[in-house]
Amino acid sequence: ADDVTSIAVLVPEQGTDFGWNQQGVDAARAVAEMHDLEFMPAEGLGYGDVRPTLRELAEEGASLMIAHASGYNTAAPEIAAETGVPVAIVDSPDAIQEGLVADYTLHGHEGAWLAGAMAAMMSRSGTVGIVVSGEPPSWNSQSAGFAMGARATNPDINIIYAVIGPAAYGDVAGGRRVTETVIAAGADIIFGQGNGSSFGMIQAVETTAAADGDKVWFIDVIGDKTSQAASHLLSSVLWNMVPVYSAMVEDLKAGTFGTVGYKIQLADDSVQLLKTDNIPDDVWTSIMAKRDEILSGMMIDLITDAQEVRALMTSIDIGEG
Amino acid sequence: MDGLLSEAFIASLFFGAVTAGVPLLLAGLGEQVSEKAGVLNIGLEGMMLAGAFAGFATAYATESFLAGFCAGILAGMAVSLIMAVLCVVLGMNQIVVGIAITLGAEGITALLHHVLYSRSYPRLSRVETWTIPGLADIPYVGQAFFDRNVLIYLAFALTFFMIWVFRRTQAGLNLQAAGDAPAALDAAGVSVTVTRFASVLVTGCLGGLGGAYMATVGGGLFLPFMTGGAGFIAIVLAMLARGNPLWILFGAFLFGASLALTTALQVVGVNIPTDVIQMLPFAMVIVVLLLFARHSYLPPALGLPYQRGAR
Amino acid sequence: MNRQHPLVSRLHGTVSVLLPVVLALTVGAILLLALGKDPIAYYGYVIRRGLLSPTGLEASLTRTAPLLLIAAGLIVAFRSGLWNLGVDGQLLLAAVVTAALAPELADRLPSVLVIAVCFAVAMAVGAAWSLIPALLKAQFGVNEIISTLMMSFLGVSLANVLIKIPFNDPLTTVPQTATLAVEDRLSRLADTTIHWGVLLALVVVVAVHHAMTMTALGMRLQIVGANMRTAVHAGLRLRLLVIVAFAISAGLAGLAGAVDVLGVHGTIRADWNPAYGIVVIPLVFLARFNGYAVIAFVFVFAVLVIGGESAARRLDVPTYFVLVLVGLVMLFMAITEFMDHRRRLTARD
Amino acid sequence: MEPDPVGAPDGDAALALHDITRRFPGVLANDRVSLVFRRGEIHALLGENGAGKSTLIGIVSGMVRPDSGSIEVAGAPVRITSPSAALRLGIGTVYQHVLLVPSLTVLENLMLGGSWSRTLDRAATSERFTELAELLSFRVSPDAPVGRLSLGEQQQVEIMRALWHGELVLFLDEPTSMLTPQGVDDLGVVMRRLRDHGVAIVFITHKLKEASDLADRISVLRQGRVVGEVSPGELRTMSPDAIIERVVAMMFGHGGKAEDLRATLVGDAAEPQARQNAVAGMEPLLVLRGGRTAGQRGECALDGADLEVRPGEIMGIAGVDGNGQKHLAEVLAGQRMLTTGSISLAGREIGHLGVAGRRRLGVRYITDDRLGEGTAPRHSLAINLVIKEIGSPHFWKGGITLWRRIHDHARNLIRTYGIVAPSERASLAGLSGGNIQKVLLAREWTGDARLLVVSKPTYGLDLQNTRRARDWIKSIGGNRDAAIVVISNELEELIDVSHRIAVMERGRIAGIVKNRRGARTAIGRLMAGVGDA
Ligand SMILES: Nc1ncnc2c1ncn2[C@@H]1O[C@H](COP(=O)(O)OP(=O)(O)OP(=O)(O)O)[C@@H](O)[C@H]1O
Ligand SMILES: Nc1ncnc2c1ncn2[C@@H]1O[C@H](COP(=O)(O)OP(=O)(O)OP(=O)(O)O)[C@@H](O)[C@H]1O
Ligand SMILES: [Mg+2]
Ligand SMILES: [Mg+2]
Repeated sequence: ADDVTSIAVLVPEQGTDFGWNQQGVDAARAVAEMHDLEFMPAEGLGYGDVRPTLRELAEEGASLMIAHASGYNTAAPEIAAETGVPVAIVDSPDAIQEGLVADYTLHGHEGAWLAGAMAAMMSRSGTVGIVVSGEPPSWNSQSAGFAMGARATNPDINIIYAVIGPAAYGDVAGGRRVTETVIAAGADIIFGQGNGSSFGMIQAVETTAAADGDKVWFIDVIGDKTSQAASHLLSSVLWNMVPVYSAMVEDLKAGTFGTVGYKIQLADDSVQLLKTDNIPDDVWTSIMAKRDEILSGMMIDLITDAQEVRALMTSIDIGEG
Repeated sequence: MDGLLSEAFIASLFFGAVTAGVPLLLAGLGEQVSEKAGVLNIGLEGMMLAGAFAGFATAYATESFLAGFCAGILAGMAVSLIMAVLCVVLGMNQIVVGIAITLGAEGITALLHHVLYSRSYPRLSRVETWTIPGLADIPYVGQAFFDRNVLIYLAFALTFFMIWVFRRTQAGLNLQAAGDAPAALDAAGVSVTVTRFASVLVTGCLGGLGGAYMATVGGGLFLPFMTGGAGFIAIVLAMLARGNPLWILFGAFLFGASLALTTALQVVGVNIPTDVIQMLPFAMVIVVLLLFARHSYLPPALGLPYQRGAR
Repeated sequence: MNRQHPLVSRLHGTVSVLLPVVLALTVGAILLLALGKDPIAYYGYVIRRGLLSPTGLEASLTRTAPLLLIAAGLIVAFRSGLWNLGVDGQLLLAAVVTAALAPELADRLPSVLVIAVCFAVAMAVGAAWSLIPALLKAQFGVNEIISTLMMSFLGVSLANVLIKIPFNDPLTTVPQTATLAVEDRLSRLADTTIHWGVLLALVVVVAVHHAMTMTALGMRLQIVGANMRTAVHAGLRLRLLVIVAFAISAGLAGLAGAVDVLGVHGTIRADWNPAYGIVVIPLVFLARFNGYAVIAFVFVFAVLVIGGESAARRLDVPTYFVLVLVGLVMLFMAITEFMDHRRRLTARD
Repeated sequence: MEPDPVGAPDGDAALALHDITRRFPGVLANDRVSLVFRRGEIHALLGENGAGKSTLIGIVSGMVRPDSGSIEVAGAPVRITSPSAALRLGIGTVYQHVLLVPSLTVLENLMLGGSWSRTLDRAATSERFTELAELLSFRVSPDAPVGRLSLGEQQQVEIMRALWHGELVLFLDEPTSMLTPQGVDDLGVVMRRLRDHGVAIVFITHKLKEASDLADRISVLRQGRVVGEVSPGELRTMSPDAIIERVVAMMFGHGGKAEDLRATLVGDAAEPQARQNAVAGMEPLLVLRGGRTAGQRGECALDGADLEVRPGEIMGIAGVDGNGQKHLAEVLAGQRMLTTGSISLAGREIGHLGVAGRRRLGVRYITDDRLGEGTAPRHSLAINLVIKEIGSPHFWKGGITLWRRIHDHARNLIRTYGIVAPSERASLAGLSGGNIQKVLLAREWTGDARLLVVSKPTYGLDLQNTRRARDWIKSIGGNRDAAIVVISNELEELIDVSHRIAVMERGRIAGIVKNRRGARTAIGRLMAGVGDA
């Protein structure tokens, strides 16, 4: 693994979702340019068996294969072992192998925590909502982070959590329907995580007024949808995978690949809050203050289990109300 | 806490149930027509997707939902035309053609979306509604049922129109004969081919409309595969309805309600995996089958091509 | 009852497989041009990857294993006039149980036994999941299309619940079952990446084909398929036969799941549903329930998918195009098969 | 009352066929057929099974396309491309196999074919219905779902539909095969009445007696060709026997001799009498006591039926269709279980046994629903000939099918019973009505039976085949250890073959009559529900 000539990235959907898939592909492309490597994107591979594609990329001489979906983290190491081509996988810190398998865990929970704090400050109704189109670990960690941030800022805030469906990543109609319900339940800020379905959530936010008749804000994740939703987009927990990917390439060159796990974090700005014109300056400054607290050692615990995430949310027994 | 079970919240659940139920209702009513006539229109999902894309694209371009609905209808019928020609006129296998159509439509609409919208993700404005004075103010259900888009009222009306067609018109009689004993219909001097051809077009029309609804009123934008199997659920509804549109109405809103329920339980913080709640409607159907097993009935000639004089 | 000279009919066979592919490709080519891509290049890659390159061909063949086993089951069901459209649920449940069971057994039993047990259990699970539709059909004549579809939806959800709660592997953050070590999976043929499940699948399809056309059970089932009242009149044990046909069909779907897990995946992740049924069902119809034709159709399909995805990647065509291609090929296969059948009918005697 | 058909000049040709030819895989069904059907004339179309009669009717009714030839209606050349075209031309048809929608009621079936845009006018329809029902003296309920009617009743509905619009030409393909003697007479009256209204009536029958009684003109088909005609003049002058003599000669070539067939044509009761004494006073072989069954709405179930049949005895079951005959047959065969009552064969209780179990004891059942349950029409002739013995060592070794033996077996039966078919591998659906019936008989013909239940044994069979079938039944009756139950709505047939004749009425045995002279009247009285034997 001394000379690195090319970098491949595999994503389950087309890299045009202003989210998980697009960020992955764009970052890999950027890194390829930085270290001028051949760039080998493989998009829209779905969540099935990616072994054939991995083998093929290996044959074509990929020096590094980034399997950018938690669904690929069983197949990729196997093919790495089979072909000797190093792979990077997500969400499996324990799976790393020297020179062969690296893990990068994408948890924007710190950023989500700040987003939660911001939401708690700006919510007029004292109720905020989290809408997700599935429950993969990286989203769970951010849902949890958001909830904890909000609660830390305003202890008696209501946090509503709703999953559109088991794997409703592309279910726009569902995203819209669920978000409308959450808004009706009193939420005036929506923290939305979902690839395509995010646009359904945005649609709901744009077309539904909050209980007080005023605007509902949307906080997005991973990508920057300003170009699509400037009017209602409050912020976004931006992920920047460029540092991670380029670190991989460097370690590969240095022969230290697979010895450390990679993270995205506030510290190196690989996790950021998107600053939009919709955020009042005073809010922004106090959020930045909280960011410094985190950088100077305040721990945000990482929760990835769906059940635990749900346990964090406001719940009532049906009888009440 | 009182905010959570507020009237607005309950109302929005009804609202959501109706929103989710209407496309199933439209598509289901359509499928019921062709199933009555003996054509198992497995291509419904494809017709809905075509309708969804055409409906959105047109509504977005013309800024008119009505235009969108019409486009959806046309697209659905265009797709069903393939089905009609291959399966009704030529008598080819309905399941093969239906599934091929669905796969093709999924691919094409996704490609078109990729080319046209995957950079901008355009969305529609809020859909204009017809408020029915008085009724719209009924607590809880008023908004869900009486402050909606024209198309939703239309879908309800359609249910009862269909009942009338099946019970009272020659067309209804011909449809049933085409599905139960095509040779007998033929002998009576009514062309089985024409009858079935028409029925498939009706399915395409309503399936397309249902899809258009999903993309315009429902989602407000188009995404690949956004119908997510609604077509197949509609097919099952049509089969379960045993020729009675009322059962489709019931079934469609049962599904809608169970989706709303899924959300509701989560919102009030009940902690169970969504999959469990997802099972509800299907489990219910199985129970229904177990209870009313003896009454289940499908047209004997369902899925069988008809060829005159063939023994 | 095809009385043509074997060679002639085999010729027709190949023609009716190839011609539609060509027609479909032409339509696809137009689409590609519209996308501003070079069709020749695209198809070149499809063939090179799906058929000619060793690992590509291996991938195609490996992909056929579960499809063929499902198809074998469908041949039994369809020839018996039972439209078992619930294979996805049957497969997924069996796959999940296998995936949970195999790692447990792996370090207790010799791998031969592990595989044997897993196959048996998987078939049992699949068959069990078809029991309700079978009984409803046998007892009350409830249409099985509805009941099997419902059970399939149920099965898929249930499989997810199983993965997320009882069978969840605590070591992984993603909800999935424990992983079966690569060396414990179905051994591979020579130094290829093809596991022997592919051979098993081929054998099963051929066996089923002949069982249906050349044995007493096969004829009994075909009479049931022809007309249940006739079956009663002929003194056949209708209920038993219906249940048997369902059990075989669903059992083989279950086996397909086991082979897919033990041969390829080694684990099942939540929300994974390959939905093989939607492609296998039409292919089995296209083959008119003939095992050999099924093998041909399934192989063509596999090549198309493996090659198509690769070509899409190389030319930066969205993978959606593969769907379109499959749809087209299916459609045109149907058309030619239909014409071919017509011709054979009129040219009878 | 007979008007003078010669008075009808040839200009009155309602429908003329010229050189109609139609071939099917392996058969030439119609071979240059030329015929003229005249207004005010009842034209009987005769011919052996597979002669091509139904095909010809299919052609004029738009169901089957001719390969060549031309058709004229009222002197004008026409192309009949579809049933609706035929109906528009005033051609009404009663098909050989019932073509009705089982799920619809009688009225709804009669309403089929109205214009698309219209709403249903039940009032007008039921008016016309009662009117026709009067005319034909039919007693079907207009609101009964057709699926629940007996085959006989369904045929009545078919006839009504054919007459619905008051046709110019009326084709009836074996309309009487399902009717009771009374029904046949009634139909005769109707046909004459319509004839006198100037309708051209064409009817197919295998019963030469009906033909000679009713027809003003007789044409005979053989192997798709018109082989002869009996003109009105001849029909008036010749004696019935002479007519029959000629027709038989035409139908079967010079092979057929009317003497052998006379018994079939005019039932005679002398022979049964003889056998009657032979079997008298033996222990009953078959005993059915208090038989009750559960019937679906609209169908007639058994309601305390008692029946005893002695070894070697042939028990005929008479009665109007739909009085429980079907349930009786199914109960005996094991296709339907008794709700109460008992049934024993040779002293052994068999009520609990299924079809297979009873077949092993020698129970054989020949159903009258030959397409609905008797056969698997899409499968080959060969398969249909063995479906009742799947797994038997004759044709299966260790579960493996011995196709050669099955096909040899099929070729044998085809030869022995003169089944008209392209080959043993051809699908059964292609066969003519009578030939399908031959398959059902051939299947049960060999091997020895203890209890043979036959429903409408000669339904659709031509003379010679009818003869054979009846002889066969008699012969099994001749053999001492078999009991035979023959269900038929042809009194003549029962009188020909039976020793005793039971009359069924609303699910019971209304009475049993010894088959001797005068039996006919006794049965008539029982059917009418008066007196007992
Ligand atoms: N659709 C068909 N396919 C194949 N063969 C056919 C078809 N229709 C008729 N035939 C053949 O044509 C011949 C004439 O059949 P047709 O039904 O006209 O005889 P038929 O005179 O009505 O005999 P029957 O008195 O038994 O009804 C038969 O040999 C039959 O097998
Ligand atoms: N091909 C035939 N044509 C006409 N009648 C026949 C034919 N074959 C049998 N029969 C009638 O059946 C009677 C005997 O039946 P069959 O020829 O089967 O003899 P069998 O096999 O000894 O009878 P069984 O099987 O009842 O012992 C014959 O006397 C004849 O009346
Ligand atoms: Mg006939
Ligand atoms: Mg006949």
